[in-house]
Amino acid sequence: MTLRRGIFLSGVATLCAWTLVPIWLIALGAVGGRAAVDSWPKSFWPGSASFATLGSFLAIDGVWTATLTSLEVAVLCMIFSILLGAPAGYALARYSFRGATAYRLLILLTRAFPVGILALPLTVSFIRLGLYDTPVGVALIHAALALPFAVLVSASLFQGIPRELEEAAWVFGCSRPRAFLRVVVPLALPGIAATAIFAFVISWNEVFAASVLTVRHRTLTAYLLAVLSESPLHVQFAGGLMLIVPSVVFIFLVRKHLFSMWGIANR
Amino acid sequence: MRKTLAPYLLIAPSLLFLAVLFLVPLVQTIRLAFRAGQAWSLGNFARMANDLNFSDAVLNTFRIVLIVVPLQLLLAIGMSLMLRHIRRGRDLVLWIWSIPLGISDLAAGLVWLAILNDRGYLNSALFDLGLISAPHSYLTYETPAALLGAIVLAELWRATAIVLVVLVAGLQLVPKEYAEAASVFGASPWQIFRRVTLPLLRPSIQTALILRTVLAFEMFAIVLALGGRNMPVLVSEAYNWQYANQDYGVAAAYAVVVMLLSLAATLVYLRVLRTPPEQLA
Amino acid sequence: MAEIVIDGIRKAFGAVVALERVELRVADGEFLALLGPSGCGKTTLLRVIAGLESQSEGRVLIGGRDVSRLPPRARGLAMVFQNYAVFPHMTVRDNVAFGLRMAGAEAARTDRQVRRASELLHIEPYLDRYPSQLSGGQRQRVAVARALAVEPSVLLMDEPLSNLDALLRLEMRAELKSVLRAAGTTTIYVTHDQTEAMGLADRIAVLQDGRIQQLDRPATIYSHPATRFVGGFVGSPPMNFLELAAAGGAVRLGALTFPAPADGPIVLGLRGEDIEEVTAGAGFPLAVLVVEPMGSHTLVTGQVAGHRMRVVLPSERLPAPGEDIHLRPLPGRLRWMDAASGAAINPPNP
Amino acid sequence: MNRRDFCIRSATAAAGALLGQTALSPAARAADLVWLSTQLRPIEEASKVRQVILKGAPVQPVYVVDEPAPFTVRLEAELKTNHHTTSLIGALHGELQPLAPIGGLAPLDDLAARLKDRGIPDKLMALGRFGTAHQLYIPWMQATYFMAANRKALPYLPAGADINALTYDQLGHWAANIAAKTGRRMLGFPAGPKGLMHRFFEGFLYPSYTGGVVTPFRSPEAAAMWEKFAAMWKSVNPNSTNYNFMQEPLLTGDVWIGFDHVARLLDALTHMPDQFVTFPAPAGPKGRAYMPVIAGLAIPTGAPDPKGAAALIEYLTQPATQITTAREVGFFPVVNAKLPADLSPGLKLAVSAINATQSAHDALPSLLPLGLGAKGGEFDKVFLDTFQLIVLRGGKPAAVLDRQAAVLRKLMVEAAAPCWAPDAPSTGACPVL
Repeated sequence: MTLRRGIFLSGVATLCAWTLVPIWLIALGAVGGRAAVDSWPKSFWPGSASFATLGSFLAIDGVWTATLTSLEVAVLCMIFSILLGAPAGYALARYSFRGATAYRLLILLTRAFPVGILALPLTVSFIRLGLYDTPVGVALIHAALALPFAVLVSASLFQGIPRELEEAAWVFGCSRPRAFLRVVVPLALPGIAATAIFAFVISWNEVFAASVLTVRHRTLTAYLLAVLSESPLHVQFAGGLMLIVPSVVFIFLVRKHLFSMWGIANR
Repeated sequence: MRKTLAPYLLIAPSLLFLAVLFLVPLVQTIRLAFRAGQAWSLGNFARMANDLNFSDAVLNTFRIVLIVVPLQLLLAIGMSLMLRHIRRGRDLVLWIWSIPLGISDLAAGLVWLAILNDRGYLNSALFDLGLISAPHSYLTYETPAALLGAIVLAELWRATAIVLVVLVAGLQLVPKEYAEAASVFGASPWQIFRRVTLPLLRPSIQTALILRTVLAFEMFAIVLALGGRNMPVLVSEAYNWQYANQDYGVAAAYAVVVMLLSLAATLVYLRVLRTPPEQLA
Repeated sequence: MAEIVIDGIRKAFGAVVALERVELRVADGEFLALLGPSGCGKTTLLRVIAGLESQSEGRVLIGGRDVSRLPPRARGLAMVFQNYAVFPHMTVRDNVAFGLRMAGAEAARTDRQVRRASELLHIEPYLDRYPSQLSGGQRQRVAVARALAVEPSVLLMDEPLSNLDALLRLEMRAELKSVLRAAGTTTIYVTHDQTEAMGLADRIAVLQDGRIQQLDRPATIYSHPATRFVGGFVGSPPMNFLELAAAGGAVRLGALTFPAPADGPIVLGLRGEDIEEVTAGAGFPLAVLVVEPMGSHTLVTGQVAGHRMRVVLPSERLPAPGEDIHLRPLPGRLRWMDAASGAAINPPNP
Repeated sequence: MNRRDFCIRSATAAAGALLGQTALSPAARAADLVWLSTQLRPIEEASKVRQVILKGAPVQPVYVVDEPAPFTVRLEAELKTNHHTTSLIGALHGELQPLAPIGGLAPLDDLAARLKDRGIPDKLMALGRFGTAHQLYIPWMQATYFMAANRKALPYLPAGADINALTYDQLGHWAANIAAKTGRRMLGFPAGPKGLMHRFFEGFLYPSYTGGVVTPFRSPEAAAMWEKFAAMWKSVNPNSTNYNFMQEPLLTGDVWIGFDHVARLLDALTHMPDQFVTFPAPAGPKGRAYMPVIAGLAIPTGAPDPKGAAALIEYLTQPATQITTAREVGFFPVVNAKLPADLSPGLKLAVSAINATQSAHDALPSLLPLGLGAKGGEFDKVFLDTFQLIVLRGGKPAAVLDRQAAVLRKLMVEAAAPCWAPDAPSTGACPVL
């Protein structure tokens, strides 16, 4: 029994290491600078740990701008997908209406397509509309990626809030919008926030559409793909670490909601 | 009257949005793929199919999807079952295991490049252990199997988390009583898993597989980071045609192929893994 | 003050008709129970009155005012929900004060009425807690207090006790009755539990398939069910029904002959306690199948003339299964029903 | 920051972006002079432009880089939509050329007159007129490709080989020698996704063996050349298809002999000047082909700030700026500017290789592809695909060349690009024989 427990626990530990060690290693590559990247064999501990590489990476022209663009795009994507998705989720959760099934199907259909690729033809119309190479343009296509998710998750969130709570508010003197604001919003807020952060992560990581739809106002991911591939390895590793750190933080922020979100988004 | 209109008003913005940013580009992609100049034509597809990388890209894409997706499913099922038995620190383990969820495929590619390049950490570890005397190459055109293995590793590392999260969420919806009932009636742990847990988890597995397969068809930054041009896949070719060759028609043809494959995979999963309505809890 | 008139309310969900032209008048200060099995339309009727559901036809009048087209907030009523619907993100105090605040009541009045309602329901110690820190019974009290705090002229209650365990339910029932009597609020109370309806209500409306089958005082509903359905739904054990054939104005059962109101097939309704045991040959025989000693009485299930029948005997009487016992109905307790329609034939005695 | 503030800010950001400006990213405020360049693109070079070369410029432009294909598309789009954001462009001769016939380049005759004293050779200035009466670009800087070798490789040089007059056969023997003696393949090419391998084929290998690029694409000489190159590839480090810049593997010692653009070798040379020797690319039967790289500065028609752009061109062609450019990024002056004697040893290595290349007795200049415009990417792809099919996948050269020739022919017709040197001049699209 204790042997089995030991095997079990070492399995868990191995899987944790499997996740964490690669991150540790790229962090080593990122802070070690050119000397560490060129060295052989490599040390698994930061010998001359300096954040100079990371610092000089941030000092490189364009990186900071791209980071800001990424933030801007991700925040816009977050806003678009929640503003558009939450009402639709509410409709799915609270009303039974003709076309609800068709709508759900459309939402599911978008999941079956690699939406990023749809950015290809958008280049032309975006140039015409003046959206090409703007953060809004990229945020729009990212919102299209995040929207189905936002709709389904918010629908399940609203479903999880008993209809009776809203009805009680109506009975006790609230109009529909007021009941929504006083009762539904406060209860759904943590989940909606988690959904928003997830939309943020989707946008932060998306590279294909962002690369295709921008030239100068690259998001960090697209910038790294296009420009850093012409750079030495240690700079690339610094870029990789830069991409990973926010993800780790975001997942930490939404960890409580991750599972309830996906749990119901299943159906 | 107002009451019946309300839901439509609520879904209208998202519907409009999806129409403009999903349906229109979808139609445009298909149109772009089938046009040459002003006429309808299969020229782009002929060009795509005649390209030297096309068959490789198709094969590589399928190889990656067919290896990665089942492995991920197995790994994620194993991890989600392990989670059930962790007594202390379950939340911490869960968080660690779901970190890759937020990591982009480009970043994952760079992570594994740091490990697998000639002077990388894998070779260093092997050297420290005395297993090799000089760096070994894994990512060259001469070592396609190792390169494929590297991509599979990186994908396993990055994208198993999403399967895990979907499955764990699904497991939470399966009441423990079912498994308890099965064990009372004498089922072994394996039998419980095989006969009770797995069937009840079917909707979650379906979701996870659809999600993962579609995303696996879409993957390209990881391949680009690790293999450069050594291992073309469908989307990296679409990217090349769009970006380096500036031929939107051929890029669109690739996009159509990827979409058809994704759609086909989704339909297969929906059909094969459907839960008969009479079995719904 | 607030009489409620339900005037020809009809409600259909697509092709499914939930309420079939219901007519109902609830007097000011009256406590009316809507009783029926699940799916009979009682909750739908309550929700139509509250304005949470729109009627397909008909009108709802409260205090002489037609509220049919008004949203719930404008109808001047309060409601207790089945799952209480106590807002989880507000303290008990905020919950109880919710209606008053929505109505824009001044602070002093809000305080006063919140205090009164919480005293009435003994929840003052919990006023600053959140609902998740309360037990089911306490939450239920909060829900009632929230409804009473607005001092409504009309109170609607939707199975408010169904989520409580048996003991708590009994306790809350008595408390509700005294609180509501004191408040003098016109109350409509939806329940599927006939003992709750019997114990609480001034009058009971029994619903089946979207129609009111009988509307009367509890005792009358019990003793003179208007239909075979009402007899079978109200009372524990339910009324026994024997399908018999009448000829020449009489029906024979064992050694007994009863005068029948009509000839041909007819249903005899008989409550299990409206019976006395007699010697063999003086009544009809009941072949005992199951004996359940209940403490206060003994419940005997047996077979008579091909029909299952449940009777109540004194607690010291414990017949053995397989034994025949002999029974005779108490005088004046026979109820006759039409075999085809199930409607009572002899008009109830006033 | 409270929520309302945040909402207002995001809304402003959205509105600003909708108007075609970016609220948060300072890269393209309307008032700024945008300088779009296809050269000095890698992140470190671009930083040097911004931080060193432009220090002391009369106008501080926004320096933006773009790859050649999107660069062309972008400028054509700006011209078509008459919505101009770019005031100054810096690109290779071949990348500027497609813009000339469509009126995309503003005449710079006055400016050219003002710059007379810079001493830009007439031959170079003439290139900037594209055969018209007007000066359409001002030469900016020049460069080429050459080879660098680690001194450790020198002992393995085949007997009788002069490193400054190497032939491809000798290079092959050299690499094979090293492979045989050390067991490691130490010759390297920049054949990675961002490498400039296609320039090796277009400007070095093909003309050296066939005397042309397009016309003799599928000639027997070409087939023989590929056969030899495939044989040589057996001694090439297999990581070559991942190398984008040869300075990296040269520095780490993964590769001893490498070919690349001067700007992509310079890092290795300046870091370890004592470790490396530099020499011209090898010669083939038709001569020692090399690709001179001329980059020019031009002002697009309708530029928002032509005055500022002209001032910048004047600044960038000053001898001092040209020397700084050479020091920092390894592109050499087009003006009469004596490189100072205190040049760093690394730069000296580069200069000597370039001089040796240009002054070789068998030198055969081979221009960058001309007149392909947006098809430039596909032109490069023809050569890379051919390389992949024959060298990496072992295809029969004759068959592969037949197939690829068809692709190339179609492309040349579509682009209607006439031949460029060393191919014989053509009327109409350059033929593939």
